[in-house]
Amino acid sequence: MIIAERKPFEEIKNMIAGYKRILVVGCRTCVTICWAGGEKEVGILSSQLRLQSGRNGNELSILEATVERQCEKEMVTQELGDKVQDIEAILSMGCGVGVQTIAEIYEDKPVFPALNTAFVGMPEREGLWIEMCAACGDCFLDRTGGICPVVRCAKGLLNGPCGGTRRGGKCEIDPEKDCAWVLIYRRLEKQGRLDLMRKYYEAKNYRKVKRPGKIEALEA
Amino acid sequence: MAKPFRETLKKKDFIVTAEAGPVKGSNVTNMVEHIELLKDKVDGLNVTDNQSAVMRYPSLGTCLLVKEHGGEPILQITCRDRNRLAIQADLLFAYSRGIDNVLCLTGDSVDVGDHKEAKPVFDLDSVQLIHLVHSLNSGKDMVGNELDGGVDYCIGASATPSADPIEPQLIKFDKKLDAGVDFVQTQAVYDLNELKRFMEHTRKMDGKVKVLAGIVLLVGAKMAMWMNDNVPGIFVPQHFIDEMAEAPKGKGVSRGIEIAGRLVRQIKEERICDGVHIMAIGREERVPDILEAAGI
Amino acid sequence: MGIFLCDCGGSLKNIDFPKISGDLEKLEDVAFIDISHSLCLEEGEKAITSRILSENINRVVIAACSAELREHKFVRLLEELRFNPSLLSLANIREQCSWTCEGDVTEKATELIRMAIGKARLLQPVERKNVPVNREVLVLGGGFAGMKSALELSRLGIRTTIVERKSTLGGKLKEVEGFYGLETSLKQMLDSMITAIEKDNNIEVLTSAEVTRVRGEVGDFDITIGGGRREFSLSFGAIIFATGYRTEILPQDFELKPGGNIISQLDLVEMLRAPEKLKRRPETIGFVLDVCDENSRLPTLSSLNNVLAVREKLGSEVYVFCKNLKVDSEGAEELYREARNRGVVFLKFDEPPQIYREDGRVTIKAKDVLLGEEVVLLCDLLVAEERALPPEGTKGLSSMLNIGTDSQGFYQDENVHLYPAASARKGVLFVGGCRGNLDLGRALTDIASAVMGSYSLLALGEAVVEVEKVRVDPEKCRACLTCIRACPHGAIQLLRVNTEKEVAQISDLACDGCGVCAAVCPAKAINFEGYSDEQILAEVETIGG
Amino acid sequence: MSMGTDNKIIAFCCEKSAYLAADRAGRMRLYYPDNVRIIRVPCAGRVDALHMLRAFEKGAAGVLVMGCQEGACQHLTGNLRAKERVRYTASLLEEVGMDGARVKMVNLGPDMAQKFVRVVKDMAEKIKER
Repeated sequence: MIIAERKPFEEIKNMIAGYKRILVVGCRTCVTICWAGGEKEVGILSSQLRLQSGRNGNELSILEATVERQCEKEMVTQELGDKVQDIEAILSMGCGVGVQTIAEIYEDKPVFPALNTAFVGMPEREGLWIEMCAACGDCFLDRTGGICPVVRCAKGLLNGPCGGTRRGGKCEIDPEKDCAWVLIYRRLEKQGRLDLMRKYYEAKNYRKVKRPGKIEALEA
Repeated sequence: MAKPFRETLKKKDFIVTAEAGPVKGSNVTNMVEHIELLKDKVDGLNVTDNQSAVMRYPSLGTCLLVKEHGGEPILQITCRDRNRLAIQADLLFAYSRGIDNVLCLTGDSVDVGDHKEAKPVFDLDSVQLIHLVHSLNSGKDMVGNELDGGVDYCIGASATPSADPIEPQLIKFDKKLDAGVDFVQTQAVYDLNELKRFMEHTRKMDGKVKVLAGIVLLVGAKMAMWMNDNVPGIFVPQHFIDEMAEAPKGKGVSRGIEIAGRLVRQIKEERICDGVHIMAIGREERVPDILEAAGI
Repeated sequence: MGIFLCDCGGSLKNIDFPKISGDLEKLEDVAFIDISHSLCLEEGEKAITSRILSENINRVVIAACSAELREHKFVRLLEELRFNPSLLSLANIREQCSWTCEGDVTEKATELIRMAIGKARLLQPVERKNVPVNREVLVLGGGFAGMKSALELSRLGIRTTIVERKSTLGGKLKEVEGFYGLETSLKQMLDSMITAIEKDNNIEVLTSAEVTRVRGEVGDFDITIGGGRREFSLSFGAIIFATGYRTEILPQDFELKPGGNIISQLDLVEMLRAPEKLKRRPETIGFVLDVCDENSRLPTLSSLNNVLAVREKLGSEVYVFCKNLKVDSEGAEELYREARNRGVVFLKFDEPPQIYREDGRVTIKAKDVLLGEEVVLLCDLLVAEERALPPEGTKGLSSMLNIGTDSQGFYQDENVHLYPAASARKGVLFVGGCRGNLDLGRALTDIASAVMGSYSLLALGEAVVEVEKVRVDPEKCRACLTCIRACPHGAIQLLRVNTEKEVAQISDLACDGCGVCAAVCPAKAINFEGYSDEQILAEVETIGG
Repeated sequence: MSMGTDNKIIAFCCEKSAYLAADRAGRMRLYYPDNVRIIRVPCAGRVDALHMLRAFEKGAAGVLVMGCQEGACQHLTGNLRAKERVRYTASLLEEVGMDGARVKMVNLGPDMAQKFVRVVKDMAEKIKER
């Protein structure tokens, strides 16, 4: 699931400086689940903006809306349709996809991102999300017992580990972080499939990851 | 003119290499001094490639200097700063200027260096780099195109005998040996039992490869502890830290040289491996004292 | 909307009631404003009754004194008048307004009433309904606590099923020798309870069986029980944990291995059962307590009992080394005095004693705090201290039911509202050892309160519930599990409601009405009628004028 | 902030502790400033950052979230969550350039009338200075 985090208020404030009537748009899907851009967060940011507007004189008028999924054109137009006329700027609390979808539909209006889209990940516990997949377009998990070296190894090595691992199997860059390849070693050893780790793997084919990616269904 | 490193590997039974750290700038005078000092005392002079991800005068440039001053350079290449195109181009250029020894490294991550915001490359890793050099040696580039004028590199790899857990390291090291390696220069070694276990493993896998044990000169107790936390792949045991701490004020370096000399002497006498690779980071001028302390 | 103001017999001098009623009458959705002198008395109630019956109003605001005193009276009155009490909004213009300022507070009183009005406008009716509940209770654990609970419940006509891991009932009863001062020996008590259970068709016993899965909420727990051969599911209204405790002899604390002449309380009990079989009668026996775990009551009671049993049956010299003997549980004080009279010597130490074996005998060396000098005792037998630990299955069960355990792994977090036997989840109760209560006396109080707790919950076979007072809107819910993880009472499950996708579902019976879920929900999908966001914000916004 | 209000304080009071303490304060005729408005909530854990921020939007100068004492919450973690949320709201206020100390978490037992009054007076004092 896409995990995002709200930008610091200072950054948001500077973005919308000079605009009076602003529409804050939340999204009910991924960013709700990771507490970044759901209806509640829209309320909180809007409150902050209203508090902010009173303080240095320029009266802001803030409108709030939340789209079912900001990455679907139909859903955006259905939700925002009538709310946009006399709006000067749109502040999207969706992920990067949401911001650009809205920007494409309402090309005459400046659209600003209120979030930093961070990674594809999962909750480790309530309120803490960790990255698990880099969407690298060429999944390698079958050869590592289900632990992704592209994301969880600081250098993304396919023939790991590097020479810099710390005592206790920790990563070179952070004594708290487990070295992905030590984890892979332990799991494959438990499953008796260490041959997978002994195999030499060619350099990665980065063609498969050409940005921006595009996938077309055959039957479409 | 120093003998080619490949011959030395075959002929000599105890090989000594040292490390020359390039300057952070373009004033090469100090480097030239170190080269002059060491070129006849060691069988090969490694030149680090932005060591610990700290930007410095390029390894390739320093190797040319070593060559010009009659030393035998060993080019170090990391996969952090260049992608596969740049690395192949550098290797062609270096060979054309007479540099035919290369140490293939993965390289430290940018997080430990002084440009932490840089985009790390890591297009290849050290094992893939060794395969790449082999394809160049066979007259083809990485994707199989014929080369107008090939290369013939003597290939080196590194290893970390004091890693814990050690098994994953050995699996990776075996992949390097399978790819074909002429010499090995290990990370800093302080516990000779670990080195012995490592050598046992290596001898089983590949009889002919020459292994040089890495010796990092200790300068002070604080520096040793700092290295344990910040320098990847180095682990100084507590007893050496205590020994350094006991050294009287100002005598830290000489105590460090004594320890290094003891290690080298023991390795040589017990024939644990085929030589040593002395890394006196920032104190290249003291390398001769270490050799002398080791009776070489 | 009907508004009733009460001037508490005219005593609230610093509130100008006519002015307030003058201001508020202008609001078009206000049908009438009555000023009464005593809404809490007969006369007041009659006024409210006549108004409500005559006017067709759909909201009531009462500005009077503290809800703590009057709310339930007003609610009962409205119920009698067939007026849904959830449409009542209160303002406290006495304790929270008139009595806390000298000066005139008419303006503050008006604003407090305006806040109550703002909230009243948004109140929605909440129906009360009877929900069927399963009257059966599951008792986990067949020790003393489990059997006693089942018997007591059966006396009240509640059917129970005992699930016991081992092949026989009894648990700790089989291990402890006797309780001095208790006429019947434990053996007899155990047998009488087992026969009573066998005869009682209200109690079903499943031995060498275990709970493998728990779903559902209080009133309808769907429990899957596995026992080797086959698994089956049963439904229960409540669950009583009586899984007892496990003891562990503390060799590592003594650097000596038990065995030979260092034994546990258990071994001593075996020995005392058949004193004649002993090869050599031990002359002196040493007990050591409080070495590592001072506050566990287990050692005191079992040791005192065993000490007296030893004196009676073996007559050997007994020395007890302890740090500070806890005699706070029932009957412990008498046992201690009895032991003293019987010639048992108690020695108080500060640092733990050194203990080492010497040619078949055990030497205990300790500095006695009272005598002030070192005492060296050579004894034939040392009875080592035992530490009570939660039984093995505790971790699995507590994660299955997502209820917490305390720092030592026993059930029930220390919380004043939950004592003595309740858990954070309604319908889940703990008794005896599994809760850290190791002696029979305390276990009996747990059992009594757990039995009454489950009886009052399930006896009628139905429970009154406020239907969807806290409701999840399936359209908005993203099933992000935040509320499920946050609910302190485990009252929310992920279920496939009538819609096709799984959404959070709050059980009206299990919900304890705290509203934490409504606050944490990132999609604002949970509506808590009576304290919904809109209603709270309506009160907040009144201050803006 | 609409200036019509003379710096009001909103007190979200848990009905099982703080709300009862407020009543008791009244019964003991303990006087405290009259710019406090008490809002009854089932548990301090019910109060959301949104409610607190809206209070400031509507001109409140201070917000108090008053819950049971730690370990005595009938809903176990209600008051602990409230504490976290107050800390979060304070950071939100700081981001906007307002003083985070304007929102405060208070733990009370149902009989702590004196503490209730003391806390209210402290907050009233604090908001007068700014």
